[in-house]
Amino acid sequence: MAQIFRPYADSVARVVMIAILVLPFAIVGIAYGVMWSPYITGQHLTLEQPVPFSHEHHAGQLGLDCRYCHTSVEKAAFASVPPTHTCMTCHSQLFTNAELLAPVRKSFAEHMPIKWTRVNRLPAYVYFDHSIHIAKGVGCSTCHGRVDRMPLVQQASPLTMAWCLACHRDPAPHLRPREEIFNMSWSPPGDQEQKGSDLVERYHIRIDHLSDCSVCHR
Amino acid sequence: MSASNEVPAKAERWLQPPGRSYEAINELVSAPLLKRKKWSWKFWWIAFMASLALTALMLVCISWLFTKGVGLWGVNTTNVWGFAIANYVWWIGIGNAGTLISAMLLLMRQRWRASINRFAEAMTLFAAGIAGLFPILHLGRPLYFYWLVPYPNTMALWPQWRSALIWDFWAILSYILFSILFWYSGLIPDLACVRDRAKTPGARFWFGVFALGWRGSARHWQIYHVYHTTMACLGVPLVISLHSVVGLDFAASLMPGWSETIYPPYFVVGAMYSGFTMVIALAAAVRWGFSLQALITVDHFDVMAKILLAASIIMSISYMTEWFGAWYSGEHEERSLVAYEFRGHYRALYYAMLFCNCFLPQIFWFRAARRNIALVVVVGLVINIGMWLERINIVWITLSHGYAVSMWRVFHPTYWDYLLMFSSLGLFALLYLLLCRLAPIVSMHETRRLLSQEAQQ
Amino acid sequence: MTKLLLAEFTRPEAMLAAARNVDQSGCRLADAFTPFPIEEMAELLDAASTSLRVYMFIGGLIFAVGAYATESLSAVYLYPFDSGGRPLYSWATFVMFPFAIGIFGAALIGFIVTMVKTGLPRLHHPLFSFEPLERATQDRFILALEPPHATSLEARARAWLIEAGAIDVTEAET
Amino acid sequence: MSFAPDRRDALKLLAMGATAALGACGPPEEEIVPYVEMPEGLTPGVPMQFTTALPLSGYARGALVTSYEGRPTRIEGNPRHPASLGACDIFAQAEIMTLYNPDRAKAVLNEGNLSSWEDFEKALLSQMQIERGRRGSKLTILTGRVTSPTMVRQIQALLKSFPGAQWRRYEPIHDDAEISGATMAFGRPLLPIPRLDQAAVVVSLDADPLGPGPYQLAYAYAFAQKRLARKGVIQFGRLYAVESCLSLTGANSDERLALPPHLIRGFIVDIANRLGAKLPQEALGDDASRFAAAVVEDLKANPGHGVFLVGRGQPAETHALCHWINRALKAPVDYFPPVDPVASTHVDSLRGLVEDIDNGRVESLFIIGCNPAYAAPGELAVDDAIAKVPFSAYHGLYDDETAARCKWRLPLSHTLESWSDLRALDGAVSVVQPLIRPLYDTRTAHQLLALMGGMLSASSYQLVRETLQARAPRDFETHWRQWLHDGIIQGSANAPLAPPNVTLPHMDPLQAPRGPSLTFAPDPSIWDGSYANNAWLQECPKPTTKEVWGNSIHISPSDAAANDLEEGDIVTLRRGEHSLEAPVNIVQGQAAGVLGATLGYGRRRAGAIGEGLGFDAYKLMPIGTPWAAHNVALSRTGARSTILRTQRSFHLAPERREIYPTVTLQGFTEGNIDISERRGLPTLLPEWEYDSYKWAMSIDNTLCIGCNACLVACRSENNVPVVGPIEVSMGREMHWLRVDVYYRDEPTPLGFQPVPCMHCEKAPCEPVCPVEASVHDSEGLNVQVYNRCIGTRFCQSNCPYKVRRFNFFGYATDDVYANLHAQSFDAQFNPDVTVRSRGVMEKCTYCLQRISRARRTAEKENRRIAEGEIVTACQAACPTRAIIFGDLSNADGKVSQLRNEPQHYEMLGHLGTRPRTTYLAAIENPNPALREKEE
Repeated sequence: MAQIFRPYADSVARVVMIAILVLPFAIVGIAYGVMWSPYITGQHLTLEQPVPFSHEHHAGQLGLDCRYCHTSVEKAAFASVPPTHTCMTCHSQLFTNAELLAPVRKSFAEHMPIKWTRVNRLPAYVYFDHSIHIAKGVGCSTCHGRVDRMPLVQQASPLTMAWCLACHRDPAPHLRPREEIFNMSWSPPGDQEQKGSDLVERYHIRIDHLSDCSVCHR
Repeated sequence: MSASNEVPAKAERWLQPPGRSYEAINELVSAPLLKRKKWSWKFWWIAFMASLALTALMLVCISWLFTKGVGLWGVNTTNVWGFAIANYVWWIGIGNAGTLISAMLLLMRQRWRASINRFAEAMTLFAAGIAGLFPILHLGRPLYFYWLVPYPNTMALWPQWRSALIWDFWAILSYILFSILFWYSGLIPDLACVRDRAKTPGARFWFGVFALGWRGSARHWQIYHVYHTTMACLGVPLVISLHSVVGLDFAASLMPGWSETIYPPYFVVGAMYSGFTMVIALAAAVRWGFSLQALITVDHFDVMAKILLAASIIMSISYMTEWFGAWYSGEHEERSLVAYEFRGHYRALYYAMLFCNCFLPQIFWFRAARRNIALVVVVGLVINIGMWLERINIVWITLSHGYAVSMWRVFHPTYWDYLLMFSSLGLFALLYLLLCRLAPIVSMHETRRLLSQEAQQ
Repeated sequence: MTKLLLAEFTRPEAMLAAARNVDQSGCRLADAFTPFPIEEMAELLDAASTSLRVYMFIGGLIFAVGAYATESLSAVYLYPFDSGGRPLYSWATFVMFPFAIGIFGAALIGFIVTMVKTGLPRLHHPLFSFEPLERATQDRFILALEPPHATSLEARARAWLIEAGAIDVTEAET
Repeated sequence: MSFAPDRRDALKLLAMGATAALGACGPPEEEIVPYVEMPEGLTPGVPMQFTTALPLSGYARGALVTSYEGRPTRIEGNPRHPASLGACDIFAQAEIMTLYNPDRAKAVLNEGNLSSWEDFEKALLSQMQIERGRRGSKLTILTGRVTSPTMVRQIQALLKSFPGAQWRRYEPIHDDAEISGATMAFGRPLLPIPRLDQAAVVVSLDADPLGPGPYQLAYAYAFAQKRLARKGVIQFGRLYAVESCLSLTGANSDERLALPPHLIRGFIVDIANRLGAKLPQEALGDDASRFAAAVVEDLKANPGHGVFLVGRGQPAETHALCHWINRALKAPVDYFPPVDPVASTHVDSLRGLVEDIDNGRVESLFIIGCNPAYAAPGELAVDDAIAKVPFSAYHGLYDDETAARCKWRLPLSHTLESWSDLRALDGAVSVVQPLIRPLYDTRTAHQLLALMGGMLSASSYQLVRETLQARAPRDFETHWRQWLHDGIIQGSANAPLAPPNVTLPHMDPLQAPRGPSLTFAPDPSIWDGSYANNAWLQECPKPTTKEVWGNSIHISPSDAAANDLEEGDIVTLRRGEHSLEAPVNIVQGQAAGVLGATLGYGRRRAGAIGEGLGFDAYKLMPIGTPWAAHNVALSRTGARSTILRTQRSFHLAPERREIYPTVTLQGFTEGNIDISERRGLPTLLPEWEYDSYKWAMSIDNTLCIGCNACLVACRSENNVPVVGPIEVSMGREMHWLRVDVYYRDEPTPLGFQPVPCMHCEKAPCEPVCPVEASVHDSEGLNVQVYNRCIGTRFCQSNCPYKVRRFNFFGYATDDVYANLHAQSFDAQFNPDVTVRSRGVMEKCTYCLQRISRARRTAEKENRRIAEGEIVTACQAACPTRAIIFGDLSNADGKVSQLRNEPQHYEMLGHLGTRPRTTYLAAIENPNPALREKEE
């Protein structure tokens, strides 16, 4: 009787058997990594916009308040993207012939809206409300990052459910006084832990309620 | 075969290989795998093509189901469960018998199991796999079935562990994986035997790979034997827990007719009952198809028929316990449900079930009936139909006649329901037929051992 | 390289008888190759006791405890839900998953330990080169013996084996 | 995962100011489409509410319309309006579905070919030139009932400039007999409106004040005021119903008698005689005279608080006699001058038109907003007559049967797209204001009438303002704003007239019909057929039979047995040369010898939803007695069909009465309340702490009249999809809230019971869900997380109340019945509620979006949500206020108080589910005199 297999077959067989054991766990691990990656979350991706609007210039250098354009952010669920009219309040005077602004002038003249590409995108079954977050001391930069330093705006946070929940379960480290909401350069003070829990108290934040499914889904 | 190989025959009982030699067993079992040319495969091909067609049909059913949604079936707002759940319970019942035979009979030192346990285990594997398919097909969004698994995810969510469906999912998954290990570890020495008998390099290679280099060392046999018997010990509680959990899918609810403590044991017996009938049918088929009359004898059918008889009596007692329990509970909903079983929309199915499961098997009180293989097979199949009826009755009757009177509705199956049910039999047959050509269908090392033990008697 | 004598028997009884009295041949019992397990043979080889069940028990326990911990941790701490007013921690409903997965764990660990202890998979093994072993998986009962070093003694041993019922005695090396 | 179209799609649509289609399956990147210029006062995503009024048979019901970015999504009642009082009936709510209906007439058609308003204007001008030449002698305008002061003004102006012209008006559900009866009794047409809130004894003779109709909401509210039994407060009347077919009023009565129409006349004569009328006595059975005696007894015991009502099916003299009785009883009835400006009866008006056409007296015919080619007695053959007119123009919402017979088909603007004005039954005027720009190239009736008068570019807005100028000559703008804000012009309702003198009518002896009678009634779901193409209403179960997607011949069990008929058997009904085939439905409470049919089905041109359903009962409608055809021949065809129902079991075995217990008023006052309830059972489970709000609902079975307003409200608020007849036949439906009706072995049903989700504290559905899609929140809501649901359906199988609904198919988005695959329907979705995809379970959420909105508002203001701040959609629509929602943690809240009432019970409470939705058992007030004799 001759040998059917060469000696190295033993090693191959052992590797295969170990692989059968390890592979399922490896696949889950890799999938988990992929789910957190910008490829899925869209975090830090720069999207092409019809007009290369620079938040860095408008909010950072010119110091326009967020609410100048995002008018309903304190009142409604939607922060709202400004109507073309808002752009034209200045740009009917400034850079009136700039090539970059042609789509804005076209929109205004033809009364057709500019179609921006959405940057911060939540699924349709998530009901996010800007106004309540602002009322409870969550600042713009907490989720949107330093928009005043973004030439083209990017999604600063992963916007996954786990990310939302992290703050909903323990908001104190992320809260700031209402006066600081629109302050892009706010950073947590040394005693944020204490200040944060004071704010939880002051703003009547019911943490036990915040991880209810019904808070965001309906 | 040299005459010196003969084993002296004394108390012949379960095996009658020609010349009572080990080689005869080897030849009987391995010939279909190695000497294909000598074997007539006509019936195999007919059966294979038929089951292939049915499997194709099943794929069509599943594709269309995924395209259109579970609305294709007869499920409605009240009867949200239907054929899929009944099929699932039925298949999982069949899927339990193999392990019961292998494990429980092994522990009870029922030697006759040696010649039937291998294909019973294979039956288990395939049936459990098909059973596991049905709850997934039945989901509204089958794509997300993996949410039953606790895996790290960006939603920070976990399964809901109180649900009987979670228990079920894990019981089935554990059971399938366990059965694969059990079946495969039992197969290793036989694969080695086939490897060593094989002449062609291809056969030697593939059987060699899967035999893992088994060489029959006594040291290995010792470890192997311990492993195998321990697996048998573990298999019994696993299989009982599995079908108890299936019973709990219903019993852990509060619906009349479901919320009963008898459900888990009653389901286990029901599983054994329907599973044994399937084993009988397969035994007859294998015996005939591969001319294994020497290894699977009339005595086997006799003893299995006795088991059916015992099971039918337990089932009858279970039914009566249900009726009694309903009356004794004093709950009018429970009583009304029993009345509905006998007088409601599904009464014909209920009577048919009682006939199949309780009355017909009483024929096995007669020895002549038990030793008539054709009769045992036919009665077995009827019982199996009866067991399917039992499952559909369990699902339909309670859902159709629950607490909310205004929502009482009757289930009307669509042809998609029937097609999927029948085509799943095709997949089962296909897997089985493939197995017959790829792996030894009877455990050679265990029959050899039995032969040796019989010789010593 | 160890030299082995392979003594082929057709009946397990004959092989066992020879194995019991192997001292008379002057050989040392190295192993046996049989088509089905023969418990006494293991005793003769001093391989009767094995810790496999201990491993399986521990493996099963680890799986079960892991499952139970996953349940309790996720249901009580990681994301507690009010599910139908049931308590967050409810052992009665938490036992089914660990039970099933524990048994599977035991089976899996058992398989792995079996593989490790037997050294399988061993697709290439020196003994596979020797003709008689081919029938050890079919119908022959083979004793593997370490023969005495002296050639004369080896011949005597061979004779003794034939006398004990071996139909053939061949040499093999591992 | 796709829940498309989502709220942003909807936003996009509307921000562009158009409902034109956008690519639904777009690229993975989403767009944000802002306004070019932001409309004043608008915050994106924040709904606004506007008042308007919606007509039913011409009469206004006030409405509050919710609008998102200029897109109306939801209609609720205007609390200031006398005909809605804050509630909203099914027809008004379903107008949303009509507005966005893709089958609406969208363009001008000439002889079936695409044309334009400009072409029509040209043709019209030359035709009017001809008419002007003959002083309009061959010009006829046909309308439905017109109450709009502007339209009346315009038509009268036209009639002035064309003195020979005719104005015909025909409303299919008309009140000819009522008007004639009033004229007979008082010498002039008067409109009686009973004050049900002041009536201790109400006797309804074939009348259906609680049934569908333009004043249903007001009647139901008033009725509810006399149905109140609380600890310490009992205001409870007794309602008698004598009728042929089971109506909602009959279903809610305390004592009911089923009689064929001619015996009802005999019955009222008997009553009148007992009150001293001395009319020739008519034949009446023993049961009926005993009933009459009991009624009279009761009336005499409540002087000045008894009122008689007679339905439209009874002849004029019965109405006259009813007026006589009411005067004799000093009944609480107000008499109003009729709002309808046309004096002649509807049938005469239409018959006159047909005669005119046949005699060649009509060459120019304008039909505005009515469909006589379908909705008129078959004998009149109106459709053939219309086709004979040389110049005919049809101005309507749909390309319907009448449109098909006219030369010009002109698309009419929907009320929600129009400026107009309307009057309610009592004359109160509302301004109709548009909620959205016309979706298609449509015009209002005002614009058409102006066009006929030669005004080419009239604006409805200006016309309405001109009309109403007279009501506030000074400071008009302020008033105008006030009117728009209020939805009603305060003080515009007619003052009730002093009780007029009444004459006892002469009652000719009536001959009893030999064969069965066929009675006609408006359909409870689609009214006269004008709502036939409305899927919400087609799938709205008819209150007493739970039929959907069709109608049937109702037959009494005894007649069915006599004719060997089973439910679903198709019969032929023949009257003269007209016949129809229809399935029969055996209905308890139907008078023997009477077959009942509802109108509105068998539409030949209605649109994709409405065609091919049911049978057209108008075909057999006689001209003389339009509401009953006597001596109808009935024969079996041998064919069968299935009657589609959403409820199939109507009988509660005695031991199952715990689902719907009843208490007699006597028992209630004596404290003898046995509703055999088992609740508060011990549990092994620990108590769960709810430390904030505890939402709960209380439903008073006594007050529920079964009108389905809540059911349609829920559908509209929560984006609940329509599933269509095939799915219903499979036993599937999506109503989150169902209204159950149960019967007992008497002609009266036990009653109605709205069943939303119970929000059980120990919810059986939750622990069985493997993925936490069904869980509780910290306020005790049983929430369903659609995006987590994988569709095991374990929750529904374990729900004892069976209130969960499963998307077996993609009903909301892929299914043809929900949206006809038309993009325009997407605009109807409430953007605050997820549109559910295929394969997920859904159910009542207690209008979670409203709770969430209130919670966010309150939290922003650092306060608790106030009592009554959250009103669920079903609660808002309910005309009798049977549904109360609130916070249980507030011990003084309404819900908490109702839980302490003695008749309070938990449905199936013995299962230990601890439902948050609980009930108040139905209280009945039977007449002991009638009950004693039975026993």
